[in-house]
Amino acid sequence: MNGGQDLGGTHGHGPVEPEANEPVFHAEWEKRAFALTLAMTAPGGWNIDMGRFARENRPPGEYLSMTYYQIWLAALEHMAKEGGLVSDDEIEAGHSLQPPKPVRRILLPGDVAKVLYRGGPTERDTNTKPIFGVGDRVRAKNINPLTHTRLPRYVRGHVGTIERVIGCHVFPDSNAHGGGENPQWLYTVRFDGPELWGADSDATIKVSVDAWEPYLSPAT
Amino acid sequence: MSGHEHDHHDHDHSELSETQLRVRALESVLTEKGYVDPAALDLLIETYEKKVGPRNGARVVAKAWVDPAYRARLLKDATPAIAEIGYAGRQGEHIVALENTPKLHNMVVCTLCSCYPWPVLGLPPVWYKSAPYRSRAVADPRGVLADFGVTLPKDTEIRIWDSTSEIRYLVLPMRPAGTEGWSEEKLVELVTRDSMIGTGLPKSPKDLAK
Amino acid sequence: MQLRTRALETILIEKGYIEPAAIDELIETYETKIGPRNGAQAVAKAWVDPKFRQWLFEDGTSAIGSLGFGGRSGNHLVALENTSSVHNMVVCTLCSCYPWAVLGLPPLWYKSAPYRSRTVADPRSVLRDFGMELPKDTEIRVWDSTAELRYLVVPMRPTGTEGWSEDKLAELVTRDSMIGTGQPKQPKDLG
Amino acid sequence: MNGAADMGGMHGFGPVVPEPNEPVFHADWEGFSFALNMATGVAKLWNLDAFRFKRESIPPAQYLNLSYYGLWTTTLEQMMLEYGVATPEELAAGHAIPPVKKVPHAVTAAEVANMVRCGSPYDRPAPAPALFKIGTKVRARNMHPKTHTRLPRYARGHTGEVVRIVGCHVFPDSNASNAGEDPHWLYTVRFNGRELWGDDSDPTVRVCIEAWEPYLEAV
Repeated sequence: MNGGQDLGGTHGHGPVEPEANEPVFHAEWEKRAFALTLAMTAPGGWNIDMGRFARENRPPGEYLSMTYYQIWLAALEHMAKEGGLVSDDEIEAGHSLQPPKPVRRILLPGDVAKVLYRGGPTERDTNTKPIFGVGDRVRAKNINPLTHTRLPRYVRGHVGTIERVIGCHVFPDSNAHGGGENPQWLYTVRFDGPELWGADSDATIKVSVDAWEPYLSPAT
Repeated sequence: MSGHEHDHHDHDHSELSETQLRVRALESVLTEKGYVDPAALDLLIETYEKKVGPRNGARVVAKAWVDPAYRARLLKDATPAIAEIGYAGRQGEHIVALENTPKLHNMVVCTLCSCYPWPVLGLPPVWYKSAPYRSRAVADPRGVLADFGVTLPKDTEIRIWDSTSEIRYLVLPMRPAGTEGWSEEKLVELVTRDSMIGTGLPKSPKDLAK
Repeated sequence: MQLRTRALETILIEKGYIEPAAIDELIETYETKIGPRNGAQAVAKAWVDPKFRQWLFEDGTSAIGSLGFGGRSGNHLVALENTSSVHNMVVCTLCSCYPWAVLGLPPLWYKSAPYRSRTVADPRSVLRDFGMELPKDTEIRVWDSTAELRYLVVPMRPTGTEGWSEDKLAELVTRDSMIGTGQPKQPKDLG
Repeated sequence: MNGAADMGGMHGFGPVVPEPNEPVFHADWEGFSFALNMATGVAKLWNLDAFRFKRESIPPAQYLNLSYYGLWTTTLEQMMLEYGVATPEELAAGHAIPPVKKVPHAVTAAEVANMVRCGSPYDRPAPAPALFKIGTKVRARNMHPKTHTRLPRYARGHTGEVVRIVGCHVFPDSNASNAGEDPHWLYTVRFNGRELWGDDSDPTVRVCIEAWEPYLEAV
């Protein structure tokens, strides 16, 4: 979706302000929101792409004025409610009011290290061959789905060069919306700055994005 | 002013405490229902607050500075090379190392959210997740570098890696001059977090002396 | 915001940049004098007077000027003709450009993010927000008025109004029908 | 600039919610906000393009959370500060702080009536003949100035057709930065919806924008 999250190339947000000796978390609640989000992946049964969509799918003004972990929390609440795991009146009360829904598994303390180390690899076996090879010129398609996509708006319609064939990976555009993993070839595509930002832009810039095959067409 | 608008600054305080209450409520509900184990939550927090952080990445970089064979393995396929030192997992399943050279400077951003190589750098700082960084890094990296007090030669090529998908990037900065014969342990001290994102350079021996 | 606005007014008056009477005059003008009735008169005239209709489409500014409307945000007025195969809609994606001279000040929804973001990409869904459904094959022309032209949609004359006077026809012309987010009223709507 | 004002094609704002019997102003202060902006416009303290640039320069998070006239009032405050019409102390006090130097001539009610009647035309004599004709295929340039422009982001890089030559007009990109009126030819350009939004979009949609000559290149 062309939402508040798709920030590449937008103006007016001001300078970057690094914080000296920044702590990992800025408040106690941030830690809890972070850990809850990670721990709920198992019982919730949702995937990372659903989580990302739940975060970005809100009015841009709201997205841009919430802090990072406020967005995480809002997405977690949304997914937990959608999944029927909690209800508004329970959050209001701060206590469980209805019996829990049976879930497949929950994250146990003894599994934390193992689960984190394993991560969530997205590479999948395939018997297809990639359409593009390193050095091929490709155009990022002009797509504007209302649903989740990982193709930023600022590269759409522009021509770049394949610089890496990464492998066959879960396709977020499907996976975020219950369409299954639908694995697709994933490439790193390099764009010249002036191609993206116009003739007046800094010619020493090159920008690489990772793009799934359905995002690309051969540049003619 | 109509009801739907608000001034952040005035409300920051109450909004935060409201958020605090919401988190607590959610945690209670989820714990009472048995979906989460509070001990697992504590462990998750401890892991990212104390154990996983940019020290990990710094060790990878320092090793690559002293060990040419390791450097070659790292640049060829970073994920297993990093796993050799014991770092792997969540948000680092597919890592690519980017080599800075006198002519080429790499910088990493995620314009769509906050993708970041957790196993080597820990959780990202606030600025990495902020609208100013995410909006400007892809279009005006020199302006962003200026915010960090970094100026690169005019003809240096700047490569931005917008890590919006499965790859997580680790910048391998150039080894500072004047560090010949240094031990890996000592070199680690020079490797800053920002130098592995591309918004900074490693410390110089002079900086360490301070 | 009320206090801040009042502060600005006080300062500007105290420094002599503006006269209080001018402020009152402005508010009154746009609150009570200039509004969609102006546009409705022009549309009704175009429905009954073929010569005026032709003039309106050839040179909207002069034709509208002949009715006594013009000036601010109406210096370059273009009339857009709806037909059975083409429907016109007007938006300003960059701010809130609007033909004040014939429609007055724009409603909130015209200036809102939902309208400004979606009209150029998905006008049919916007029309649905207004309870309006067009035939699938109707061409929709969206006019993003980000510069100097201001657009007035001339809707199709409702059937069953043969022989009606201009004044009576003007009653049928709604503001939204002149922006393209609505249709004119039907004779039965007038009761 | 690619600011929050450039909303065309953005998602997530929700439905359009028309208000039945909407009043012209929703509060007294909205009317004053409106009138103050008109009157300062007549006083020629600054030009309209500079005002628009200031308004869209409000950080997106703030821009998107302000009401319409809230934006106007906020912009007016910033313009008054930038153009030396008031000091921060005066804005805080809500009064002019002596010694007040009165300007010789205030905007009067009569001038207001005249402004409403005549507007403030932006057409200018043409310095050169128009480059494009009706029917010419043109591409909107891929440009991303950090300063004011009236070329929406969604049209950039896309090809359309000139359907009207509007005339020669003050160029906002220049005027907004007080770099002179620099008049240029202005055209209406029509794009197919699918050219702008991709093959999955509604084939019956056409979008017309107005574009100054420097925004366009021949295809």
